[in-house]
Amino acid sequence: MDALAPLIASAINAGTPLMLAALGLLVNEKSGVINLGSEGMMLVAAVVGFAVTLQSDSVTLGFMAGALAGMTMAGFFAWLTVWLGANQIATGLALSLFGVGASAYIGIDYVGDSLQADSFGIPWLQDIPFLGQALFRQHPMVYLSLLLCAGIAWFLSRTRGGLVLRAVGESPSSAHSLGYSVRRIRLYALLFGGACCGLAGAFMSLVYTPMWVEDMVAGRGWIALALTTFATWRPARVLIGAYLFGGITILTYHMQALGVPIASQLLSMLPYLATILVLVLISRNANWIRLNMPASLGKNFNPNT
Amino acid sequence: AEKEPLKVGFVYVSPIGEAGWTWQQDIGRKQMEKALGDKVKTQYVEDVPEGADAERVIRDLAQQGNKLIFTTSFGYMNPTLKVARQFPDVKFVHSTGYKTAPNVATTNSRFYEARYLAGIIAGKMTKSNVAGYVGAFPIPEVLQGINAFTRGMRSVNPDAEVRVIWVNSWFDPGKERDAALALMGQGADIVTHHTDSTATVQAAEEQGKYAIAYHSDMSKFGPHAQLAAVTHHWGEYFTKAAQQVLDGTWKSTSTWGGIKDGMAALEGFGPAVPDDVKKLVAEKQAEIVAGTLAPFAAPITDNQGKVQLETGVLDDAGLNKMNYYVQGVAGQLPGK
Amino acid sequence: MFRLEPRAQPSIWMAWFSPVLAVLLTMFCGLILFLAVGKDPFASLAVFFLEPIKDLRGWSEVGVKVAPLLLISVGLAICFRASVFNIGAEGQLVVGAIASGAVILYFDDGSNGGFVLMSLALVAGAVGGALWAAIVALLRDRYNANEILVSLMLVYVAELLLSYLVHGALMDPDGFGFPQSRLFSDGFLLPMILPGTRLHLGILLAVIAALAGWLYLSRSFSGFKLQVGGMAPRAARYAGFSSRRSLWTVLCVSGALAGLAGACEIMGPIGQLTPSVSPGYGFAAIIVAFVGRLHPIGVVFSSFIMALLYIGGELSQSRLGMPSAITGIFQGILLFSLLACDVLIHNRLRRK
Amino acid sequence: MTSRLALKNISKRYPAVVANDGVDLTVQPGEIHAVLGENGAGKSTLMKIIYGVTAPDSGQVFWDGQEIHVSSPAAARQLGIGMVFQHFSLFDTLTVTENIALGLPQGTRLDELERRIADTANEYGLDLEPSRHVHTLSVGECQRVEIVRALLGRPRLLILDEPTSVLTPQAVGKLFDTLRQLASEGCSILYISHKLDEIRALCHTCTVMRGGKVTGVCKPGEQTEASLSRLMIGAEPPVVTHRPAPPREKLLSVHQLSLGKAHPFATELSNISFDVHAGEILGIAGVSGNGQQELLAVLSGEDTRADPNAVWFDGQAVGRRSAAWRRARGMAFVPEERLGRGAVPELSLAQNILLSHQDNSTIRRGFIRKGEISRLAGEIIERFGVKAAGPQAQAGSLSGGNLQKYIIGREVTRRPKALLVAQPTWGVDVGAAAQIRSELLALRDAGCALLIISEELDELFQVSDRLIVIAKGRVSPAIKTAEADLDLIGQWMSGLWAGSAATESAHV
Ligand SMILES: Nc1ncnc2c1ncn2[C@@H]1O[C@H](COP(=O)(O)OP(=O)(O)OP(=O)(O)O)[C@@H](O)[C@H]1O
Ligand SMILES: Nc1ncnc2c1ncn2[C@@H]1O[C@H](COP(=O)(O)OP(=O)(O)OP(=O)(O)O)[C@@H](O)[C@H]1O
Ligand SMILES: [Mg+2]
Ligand SMILES: [Mg+2]
Repeated sequence: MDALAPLIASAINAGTPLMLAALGLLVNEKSGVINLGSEGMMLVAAVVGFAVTLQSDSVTLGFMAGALAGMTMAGFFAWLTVWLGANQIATGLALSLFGVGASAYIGIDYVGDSLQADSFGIPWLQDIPFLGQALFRQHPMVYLSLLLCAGIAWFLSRTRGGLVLRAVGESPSSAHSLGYSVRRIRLYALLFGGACCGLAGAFMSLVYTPMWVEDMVAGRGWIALALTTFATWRPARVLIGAYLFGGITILTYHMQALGVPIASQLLSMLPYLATILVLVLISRNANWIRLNMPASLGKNFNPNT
Repeated sequence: AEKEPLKVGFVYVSPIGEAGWTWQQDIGRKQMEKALGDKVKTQYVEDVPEGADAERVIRDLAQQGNKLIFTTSFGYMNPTLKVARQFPDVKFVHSTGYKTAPNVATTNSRFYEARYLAGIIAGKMTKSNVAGYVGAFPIPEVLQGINAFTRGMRSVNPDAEVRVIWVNSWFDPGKERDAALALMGQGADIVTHHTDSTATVQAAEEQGKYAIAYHSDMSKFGPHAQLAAVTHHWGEYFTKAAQQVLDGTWKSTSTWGGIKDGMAALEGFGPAVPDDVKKLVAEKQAEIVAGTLAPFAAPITDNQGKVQLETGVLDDAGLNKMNYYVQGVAGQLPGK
Repeated sequence: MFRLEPRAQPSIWMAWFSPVLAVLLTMFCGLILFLAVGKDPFASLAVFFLEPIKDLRGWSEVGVKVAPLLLISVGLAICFRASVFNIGAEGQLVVGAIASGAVILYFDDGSNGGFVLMSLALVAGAVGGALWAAIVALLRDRYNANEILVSLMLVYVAELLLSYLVHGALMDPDGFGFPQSRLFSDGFLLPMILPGTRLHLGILLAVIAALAGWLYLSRSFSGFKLQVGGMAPRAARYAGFSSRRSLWTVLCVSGALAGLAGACEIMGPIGQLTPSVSPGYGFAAIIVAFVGRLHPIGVVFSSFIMALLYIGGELSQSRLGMPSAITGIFQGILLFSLLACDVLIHNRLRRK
Repeated sequence: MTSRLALKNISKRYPAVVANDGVDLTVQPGEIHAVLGENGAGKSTLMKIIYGVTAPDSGQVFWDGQEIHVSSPAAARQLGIGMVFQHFSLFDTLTVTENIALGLPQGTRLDELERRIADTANEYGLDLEPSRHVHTLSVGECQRVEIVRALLGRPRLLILDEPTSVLTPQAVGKLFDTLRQLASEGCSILYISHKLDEIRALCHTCTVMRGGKVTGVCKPGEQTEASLSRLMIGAEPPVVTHRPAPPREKLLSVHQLSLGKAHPFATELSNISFDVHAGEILGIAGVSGNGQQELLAVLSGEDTRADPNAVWFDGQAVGRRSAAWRRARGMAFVPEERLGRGAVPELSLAQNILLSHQDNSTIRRGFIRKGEISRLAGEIIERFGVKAAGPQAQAGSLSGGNLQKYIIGREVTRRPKALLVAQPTWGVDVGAAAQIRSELLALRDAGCALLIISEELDELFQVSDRLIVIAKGRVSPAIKTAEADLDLIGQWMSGLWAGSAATESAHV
């Protein structure tokens, strides 16, 4: 079982971008907006973060640039959907498609460049046998993402801001008549979601691979979207789901290396099949979804009509 | 009077990037340009998907007056043949395929020879006696590499074992890295890859383990990790083919060049490789060039215990059909 | 500055004009883009929009691409009209290709083929795609699972399945272990519409599908029912239109059309099963459907424009040295432009 | 004395209508001021302007004599304006406390708020359980949440937009007591209604609106209902005559129908039984949210979870039959929501025919007979005097009353054996309401069995032959309309009828 500690470590590493993006999307969706553009935002953020880090030699700047790139794209999405009332599904898809093209275009000069892969560790803790290797040698962003998860959980359940956000997601018209600016709140939520997707994308290119290649997000933006439903819009469950998905992906590699005689293609299907399975299990209870899902999800609100 | 320069077209399967298969092809293109000067004029299209689109791109290159076209990925085989039928006076060279035509030649590199040498280094350097191999797809080309590597490794270290993870993609750094990490997590202290990115080498660098790079020298990405790089080189071949077309002596051939022909090499030795190992490798390489050592000489036993070759040396047909792991590779080839 | 003011009635004129405006806007963005990278903008734009159709072969190549795009997007238009967001057409295409490829490989003895077997292969493709989409319908119907996510996950599964099969059961035994099937013999290749080009029967099937789709949506009661379900689900329940039946109908129809597109691709320009049978037609068709206003006749035009963008992107690589990513950018801009222009259907611009 | 609130020349234009056209209004401290007007007169728009939800196009607002610009509801609350909305602005999945907190300034502590809610509720006799989720509350309780939310802001002007449409007559009385108490404490009250009797009972002053304009200001005590009505609609309300008719055979019966919730916000139905006879109108009274929607869904076939034997129609057990099946055999339905349920707003009137006429006359071999549906739509438009551009006009472009006439007409022309109608005249002006009621009576006389669900007791008394009351998912015994009176029905609406299980916990 020597392999268990690296498996856990890799699972956490692989789950982190999913969690970051899914947390942002969760906040989006709590405000009633579904943004299918996560894949595109992550890609653009990945390349922008990578480029900035290459130029500046600062991973922190890279993450900030990635977040900013995500926010810019989310802001554009917000303009189209929240202000101009464009269909959220179509706009999100456009954002994803555009992101794939734009990131490839921006990234042409960066393909093949690479960052120094550093190792990290929390002093003392990293030397604990087993646990040290499994948990305490991750990139700082991994721990930040955990803080973010706790922070969002606290924000949603304990603060007035969270209350307002939930209210807007449930009934924008009521929130409007109580004097809350639905569009502005949705914009903030979307920008936050964009920033999180940006961090997730930057994590991919700065920590996870660490390099830039076309289409490197490889569907993780979509998985993150599935995770929010999976988690019935609760941050703690996003964490579980993200690590679980990461864990299954990594597990399939370990199974191969151990010589499990199943075709690798079939093993690679596992994470997707598992996602479908969990979606099915979670969604089966329509009432449960109805109580947790932001009631206005996907519906535009226009205060002037 | 000055003759019109020969127009030469290239079709690449991925963006050129900075390392990997297409990168090496493009180096070859540039070497050819340099060698032949203004006798040739080159043009390339990158990132052409294998499938229905390839045919149009190849035909477009032919229509634009290219008289020699290199189609540098396996998936272009049938489109190349189709276009070749319509342009009998244009010469085509297809990489890694097996079908030829009067105006279609094929070419490939016997990089498995270099793989065998890399295996010797790995066998000498490993402490855990486990090496990890990140493979793209279980096709003969990749299996040749795995098996040659394993045989090389076991030739100096009979206890060594090779573990394989297939990532089902030529180019997905995230997956490649995760696979390399999983291999190292299972005890491999040397990893290598038959995929296109530098992720495996980088992962090894990060984990303080060793790596054998493929396609290109990746010491930039793993200055400590890279023990050596298995590489392939096309400049000479491209130049020769273009010169033949210019001279009117070009003939459809199947060229499969190894270390001797300069089409495959083991290079980029890392600082960790001791001199005696380097010396051993040099000796073995000389034997391969001289033809006295063959990576796939009998007996070849697969890892299920079945003897695949009893006498002699595995011929090209046997290499092309390879669908087994040799002894020393852990696990079962999926689907077998 | 300008201000948007809601219209009392949506403008019918704008509904038709907005796609045109969107294409113009896309071209304008293209001009800026080319200018930014230092190319002659008008010449570059001409490469994108005129070069692909400068001769008959060009038109035929556009047609080769229109065929799968149109087939899929007609299905998606019907699907989206019913508010069922199937975004996994790519997977349905792949499974359609697998099914029809398997049928061909089973029957193909090198000399047969012909109308009956070819029809069988096409039908197998359609059935394969429909079955793959039916999984989505089943999970949505029985377990309430979100169709966007399920259909998308199934794309990855389908692609891996294809990879598995061409590495195994469907691999060419004489193909030296390379992951592709035997080449289909001529009897199984779709006849060409224009001799000497690659324009195959698929385009005809696509146009027929578009006409049938239009007739279905605008004239048939069944089509009416599912549109009511999409526009006002409560009204549909009130009227007694079964939302389950429309869910199954639209998913099976769109799956079947995507599967048919897959079959046409392998029986047309590809001629065998390979690990990649589509350069993302299933996803591009989503844009095609929206740009075509979810109207089966509208998508004829939008799939033409999309095909033009694909080929234009390719040509701009070899002619202008632009990177291949340009195609994706143009596609994204086109859809964005349309979404923005559509605002004018329900609003008018007023000077502040 | 400076007036508390004065509006001068307020105008507000929407794309289709002028909702307020030069409106003046003055409210004194401690005054209960009614704003009276029929549906669409512009009352709610005016109130939203005062509360800062909507910005006026022009005009001035004075507060204690100072001109102000109310930029948002928060600013209005800051000034001391509280509002109870016509359509509640509550959030189902949040608790009562959280809902109330959302209407109070930032920095309100939730634990402290619970205490204040209890205090205020006690002070005005409005019981509330702060920790309950709103989706578990009855409509009356929801309104209490709204009122307490407004009162917690210590308002000096309280706006109530049609607060009584969801209350039983008894609860109305209690509300009036609370309002009088508030007014006596100096709070001004703006009371919106189109019910003449209420305004005469409660209000000191009354501003009457019609078509966005003020048509008069008066002391309601000094007016008769007829004179108020003339101000409001320009005429006296038309009369509908109801002729008694002998009962005929049983056509539709519900037998011990019990049904669990379909979703968390639904009402459970328990042990419901009643019969409807041919040639009779059975009225179902009750405060909305007591199971009317669920019952109608079971009867119409939109909800087929019921026991097959729980619903009988024309001699057949139909509990599990689909809506289309029932419709094909002579049932017809008019739901309370016109847009989005009774009609699809984006489709033409002709296309909307197909929602209920689904037979050979409109469909041939699976294809729509376009000419036929246009002809039918044209007929309905003409016969029922629907104001519309023609059969091709979008349903969404019609005004509420005209669309309701069209939908009723669409169902009536099918000559159904049984017609189920919910809120037939909700949001319809007085003239159109009278026309609709006459059509329903005519249908009854032609032998149809009608079931009418309504919150308007006046209406039910006007058209029904017999009445039952629905409360908390149960129904009362039937009573002949002639033998019923307002007090009794009001009591029943709280669930208090002889033998009812809910006698202990009913104070809606
Ligand atoms: N842009 C659009 N958005 C939404 N629905 C549309 C749009 N365009 C057409 N439709 C609807 O799609 C259906 C098919 O439209 P189509 O124009 O083909 O039919 P039609 O106008 O009824 O027939 P005809 O052209 O013979 O008059 C109709 O129900 C129409 O209302
Ligand atoms: N947001 C809006 N957009 C467009 N039109 C509106 C809007 N709000 C109200 N209207 C229109 O303005 C007019 C006045 O509406 P308002 O709600 O003020 O009437 P009301 O007197 O409150 O009627 P009711 O008795 O039905 O509540 C109506 O014709 C209505 O359709
Ligand atoms: Mg038409
Ligand atoms: Mg109102």
